Amino acid sequence: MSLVYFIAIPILASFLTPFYKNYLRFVSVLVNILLAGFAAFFYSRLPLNEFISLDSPLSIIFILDYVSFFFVSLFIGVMLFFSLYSIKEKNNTAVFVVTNIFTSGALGLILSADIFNIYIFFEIASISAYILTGLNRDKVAYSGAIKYMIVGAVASIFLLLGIMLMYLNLGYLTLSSIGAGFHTMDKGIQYLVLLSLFIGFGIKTEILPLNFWVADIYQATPTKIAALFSAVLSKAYLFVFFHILYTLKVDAPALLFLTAIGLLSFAVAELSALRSKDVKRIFAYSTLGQLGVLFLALSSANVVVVSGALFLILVHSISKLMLFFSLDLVEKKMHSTRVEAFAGFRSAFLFTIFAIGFLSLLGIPPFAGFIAKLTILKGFASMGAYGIVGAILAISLVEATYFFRLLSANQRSKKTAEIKVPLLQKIMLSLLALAILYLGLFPQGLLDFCTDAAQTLIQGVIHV
Amino acid sequence: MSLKKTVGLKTILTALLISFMSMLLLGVIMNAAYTHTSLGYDLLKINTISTQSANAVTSVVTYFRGLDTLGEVTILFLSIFGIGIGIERSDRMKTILGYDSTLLKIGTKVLFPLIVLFGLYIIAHGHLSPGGGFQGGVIIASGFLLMFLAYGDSYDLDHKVLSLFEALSGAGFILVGILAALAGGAFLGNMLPLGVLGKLFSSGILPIIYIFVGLKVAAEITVLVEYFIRTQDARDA
Amino acid sequence: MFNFEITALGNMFFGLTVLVFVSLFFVPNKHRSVTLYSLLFASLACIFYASDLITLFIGWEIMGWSSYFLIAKTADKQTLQKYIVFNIGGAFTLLGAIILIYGACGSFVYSELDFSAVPSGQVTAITILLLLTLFVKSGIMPFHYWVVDSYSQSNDLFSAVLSAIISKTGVFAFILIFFQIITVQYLQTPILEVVAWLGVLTSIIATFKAINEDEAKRLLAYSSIAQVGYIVTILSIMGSLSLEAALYHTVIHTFVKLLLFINVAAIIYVSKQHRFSTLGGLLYKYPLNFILLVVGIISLAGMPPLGGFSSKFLIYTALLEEHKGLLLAAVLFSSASAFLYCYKLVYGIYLGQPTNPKTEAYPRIPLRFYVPQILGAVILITLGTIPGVIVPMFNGILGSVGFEPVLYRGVFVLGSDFASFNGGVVIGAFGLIFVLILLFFVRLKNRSVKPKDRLDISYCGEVPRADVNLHYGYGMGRELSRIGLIKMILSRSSHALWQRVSTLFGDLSGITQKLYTLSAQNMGLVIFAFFTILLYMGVK
Amino acid sequence: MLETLNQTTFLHTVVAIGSFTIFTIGLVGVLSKKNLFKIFLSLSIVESSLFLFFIGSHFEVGKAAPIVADGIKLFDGHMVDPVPQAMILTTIVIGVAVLALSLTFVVNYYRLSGNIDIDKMDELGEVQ
Repeated sequence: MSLVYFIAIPILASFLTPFYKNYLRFVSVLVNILLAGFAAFFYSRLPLNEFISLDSPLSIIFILDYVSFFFVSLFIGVMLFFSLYSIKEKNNTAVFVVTNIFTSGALGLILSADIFNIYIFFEIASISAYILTGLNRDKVAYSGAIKYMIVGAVASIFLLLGIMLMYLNLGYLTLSSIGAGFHTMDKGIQYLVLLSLFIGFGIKTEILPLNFWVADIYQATPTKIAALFSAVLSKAYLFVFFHILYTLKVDAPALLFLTAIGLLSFAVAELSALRSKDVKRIFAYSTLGQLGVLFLALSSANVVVVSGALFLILVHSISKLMLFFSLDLVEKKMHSTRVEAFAGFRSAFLFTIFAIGFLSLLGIPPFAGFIAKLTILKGFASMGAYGIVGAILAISLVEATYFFRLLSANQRSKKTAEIKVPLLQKIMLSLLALAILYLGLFPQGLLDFCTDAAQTLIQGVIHV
Repeated sequence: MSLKKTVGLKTILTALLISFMSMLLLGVIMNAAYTHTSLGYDLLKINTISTQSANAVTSVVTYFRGLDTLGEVTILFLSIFGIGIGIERSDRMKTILGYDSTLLKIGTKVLFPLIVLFGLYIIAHGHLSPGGGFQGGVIIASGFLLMFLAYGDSYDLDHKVLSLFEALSGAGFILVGILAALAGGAFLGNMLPLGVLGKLFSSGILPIIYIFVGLKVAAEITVLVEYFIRTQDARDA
Repeated sequence: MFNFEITALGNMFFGLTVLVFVSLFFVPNKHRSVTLYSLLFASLACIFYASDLITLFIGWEIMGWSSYFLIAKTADKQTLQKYIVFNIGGAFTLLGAIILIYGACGSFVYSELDFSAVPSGQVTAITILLLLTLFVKSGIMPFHYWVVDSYSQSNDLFSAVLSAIISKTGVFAFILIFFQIITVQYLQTPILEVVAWLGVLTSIIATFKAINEDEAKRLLAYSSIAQVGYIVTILSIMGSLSLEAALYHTVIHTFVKLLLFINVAAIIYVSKQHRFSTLGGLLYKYPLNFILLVVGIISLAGMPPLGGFSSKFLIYTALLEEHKGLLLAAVLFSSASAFLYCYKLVYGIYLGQPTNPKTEAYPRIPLRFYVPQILGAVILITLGTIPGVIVPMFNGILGSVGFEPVLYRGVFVLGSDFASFNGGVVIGAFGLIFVLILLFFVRLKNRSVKPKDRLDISYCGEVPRADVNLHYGYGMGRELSRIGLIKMILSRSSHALWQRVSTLFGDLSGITQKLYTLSAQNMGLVIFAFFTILLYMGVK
Repeated sequence: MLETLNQTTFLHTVVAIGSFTIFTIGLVGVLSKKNLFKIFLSLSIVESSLFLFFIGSHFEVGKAAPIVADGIKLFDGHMVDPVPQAMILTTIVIGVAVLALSLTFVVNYYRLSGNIDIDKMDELGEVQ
């Protein structure tokens, strides 16, 4: 068994599209099931690494340790869910061609421990995202895609600059050798490399001064695809960034800077959502806010906080899938994602799903978001960082304001349309809601795994 | 016209900012000490033993860092696919660049097979001399470009064949990699005899991969050329 | 997570919850939602029987959002927004306090928390955060902004739950955390003084607001705020007698509010009228309801001989014993003023003449409305007669939180060494006087003249015009605002403050939103400028 | 004089200054041109400048291309590092792909909206 199958098989499925043009959706489901099987196969063999093509550390290295396994299984789960959820959409071959490659791009980002290889997967994931943004083929979509491409190109320029500088000064590309040699470099170069990586990945992980494009992109993207951006894409970049950061063993002031940026990002994003009148943009802002929390939690270098952040990543992905997919159903019926449209639908099922999603994102028990938030706060308390605890709670209150405004808008407005949710969608969405409830009530198993994963992440890349 | 009107204050400020940034960047970069031990030199040392390829760049591209190349081929495929989604095929499609010249038509008829042959040569000798899959692929595509330019709308590509080429060459790359993994080695590892340095049939898996890459690139770039040269004229819309 | 423990304190509060829920189960309810009510019930059990702070918090939050969805069935958007923002905010301060406690003591379990090594600054922070939570839940000013609207706009039956039980969770948490977990010795006295005064001020202000109120349920809501204000004041004395007084008042207030809210709910159910100005003259139509209301308001005003007196007596005694003369005066003032709004309830609904011409057509009150009312009345009368009967239970609670038990001298006697009274004697004396007065009136009845129509009030020396609505209760309390101090109290409102906060955040949001609509090119400029600044700072 | 010109460090300096000049020119184009085509072409220029810098920085005086031919029989330290060349080869193809895709988007956008000015793209934003 090879780790490359995680990447090669979805790409293969997309390459061979002409042979099963109209059945690609089934193939995608099969591919994702196959990948889930691989993940299950590797679970008992953790942690492991694999040299690609040349059996020596000089070649590209893939690493599957606890933390990358966490992300790999999360992404496969999300993509499997996505492909099952849209299995009835017959005329959507294009989406599946791109999402398959998108999957392999995201998985490659997680698995690869070679900085240039990471750049390649970074590009694969980004380009699939550009295409997915332009998928609606109207003015709005192309406008979004163009904006995305300009900003994305800037990000890849910075990443490329960082990689080039590292290769120029160190001569190696694997994360572990870069980590070993990083502190032997000239101080200025060290700083420049870190800065380029921060800007390159910061744009993609949607961190404060670099995230002003995000809401527009989410608005332009088809709603279901926006769920993938929120649940998979930004998480993949986030992981890679911190994987590299912890491998490079950056010093405390740099981490503190990231913490501050994360907190600021959280605050500004949640504040912006307060007066927004478009539900899709509100969800985008909420994603930005949660990414801010993740950023500040992941940069703490504390096992408890990081494990909470990993838990939050899972919960946030599930919640955002739920919310965006439900919003998609609303959008199909009401032909708009504005708050007025959101207020006008009648469906007890969808309302429940929205309520559970919101409560979970807010970190309100008994839903899983609470466990994540509690773990993060507990960790900060044990570090003595009470200011951060207070700030997170205060900003969460702002978040609560707009989420409950949406709920009460729907409850107390005149209903103009009744939404009948198809059975398949109903089952799939209920599954997500149950998962959130289950994780909220019985989090221990996952928390233990997250703790292992957090330890691996903070340690940085070490070859097995 | 005053300078302010032609250039604008914002542009000047932007230029100042960027120049300042470049200056800072240069200042930092000039300080750096370039390394003399690197991955590349290590790979050079083992190149003969592990690939028997005369062109070290080819070894790196197709073998040592074959996965990067797979990713790159994927990106190429993805972009062309994305372009294909965006461009609607309709009857109003026409070649927007075309020269109606008999001389060109006849010359092209003679040149086209030669160009394709040359492209194939470049691809096949990627492991022996400068060149390889990308270069050869683009040369082949340039042959098709010539055909489009010469024959205009009367030249028709068989899209079925083209997409089959696209699919099979890409899939072939991955399947070779998987076969290598199944044969017991690493993904994209060498499973064939290496042969003797300098011979056409040498270097094991390398030429095979480069052939797939070359065909893939040729097919993709041809499609790209067709998309761009034969679109609904933007001015019509 | 989810560790439970049966405690005397929990038993008491949970017992009250069970009684209220069971009795309310009989009342007809248009918006009955079994899921949400059972969720609420479970969350209350979770709060009262928790043995670690996280379980408490989980119960607290579930209580918050399940009651949100219950209120959402009837309330308008703004009320809902107020309710949820304040309650979630309160819950988050609770979470903040819990996290602080965890940071200081390293555990969530009650029995493992030890504050001996915690720096006093941290204890102060914890105390303030917790107090914020309790203030929000119990509606202490200025955090009462959400209370009145939510009480008045929620479903009639759920208002009773809100007032009788949910406002008490704040009291419960106060006792649990300050008395049992942190314990008196580590608390800061100045903070408690402030709390005591906040409580009593709240009760005074709320009392006057209630007097000025025209809507029955809003009046009861203000009254609820005022009563919980007393409880908070007396709790902040932190003595064993004061704890007993607080517990006693909690029990009394629970049943008083259960009785009164359902009483008013019954009237609203039959008449569809919420305002005193459209009610009146219902005495002969609903005499039983009237009698139950009288039982309720006598207790609410804290007059002898019913249960309300017993608890007020204990409150006064506790204040006196601790030599809190000023506080006592304030409590007495507020308590005496409370009589005015109690009177309004009687007059506005039952006395005077019906202002609504359809009064005759009102249907009978369904018998099921009487179940909780009679339960409340029976308990109030019992506690008036044998006030000492629950003292042993309170002593159990006092013992469990580490306090000296108070003196117990049989079921009839309540009080301390300092002062005590015999419930049997009091009720006997009042009963005797009541019977005498009743007899007097029965004798007088034959000699009284029945008015012929609503304009026939010639005894007043003034004949109103036909278009004047004659209603004694209408506009009552307006004249109060001529008094300088009271006018000031009434004209001030925290509305403006919270409105300003909300506008401020709205404006900030508008500003930050502008950032998120930058064009790609300006976005690029931002990125490069940011990079340049960081680079410059780093290189320099 | 010619000796100085033929030194590796000098060449590296020239490459660095030259490529960062192109870098600046490209970036100014990206940030101040209004035409979407010009913006994407400028981005392409910026990328090219980085390629130039990277490849140029790995050239050392006296070293040959990493190919065995014409008298060079062995792979050893007398050849330049092949990895940057392979990396740039890969990156160039990526750049081409991205450029093609972005230009297609621009063409499509122009076809639908008749607008090619970046300042007039107002399809997205907060609804009022």
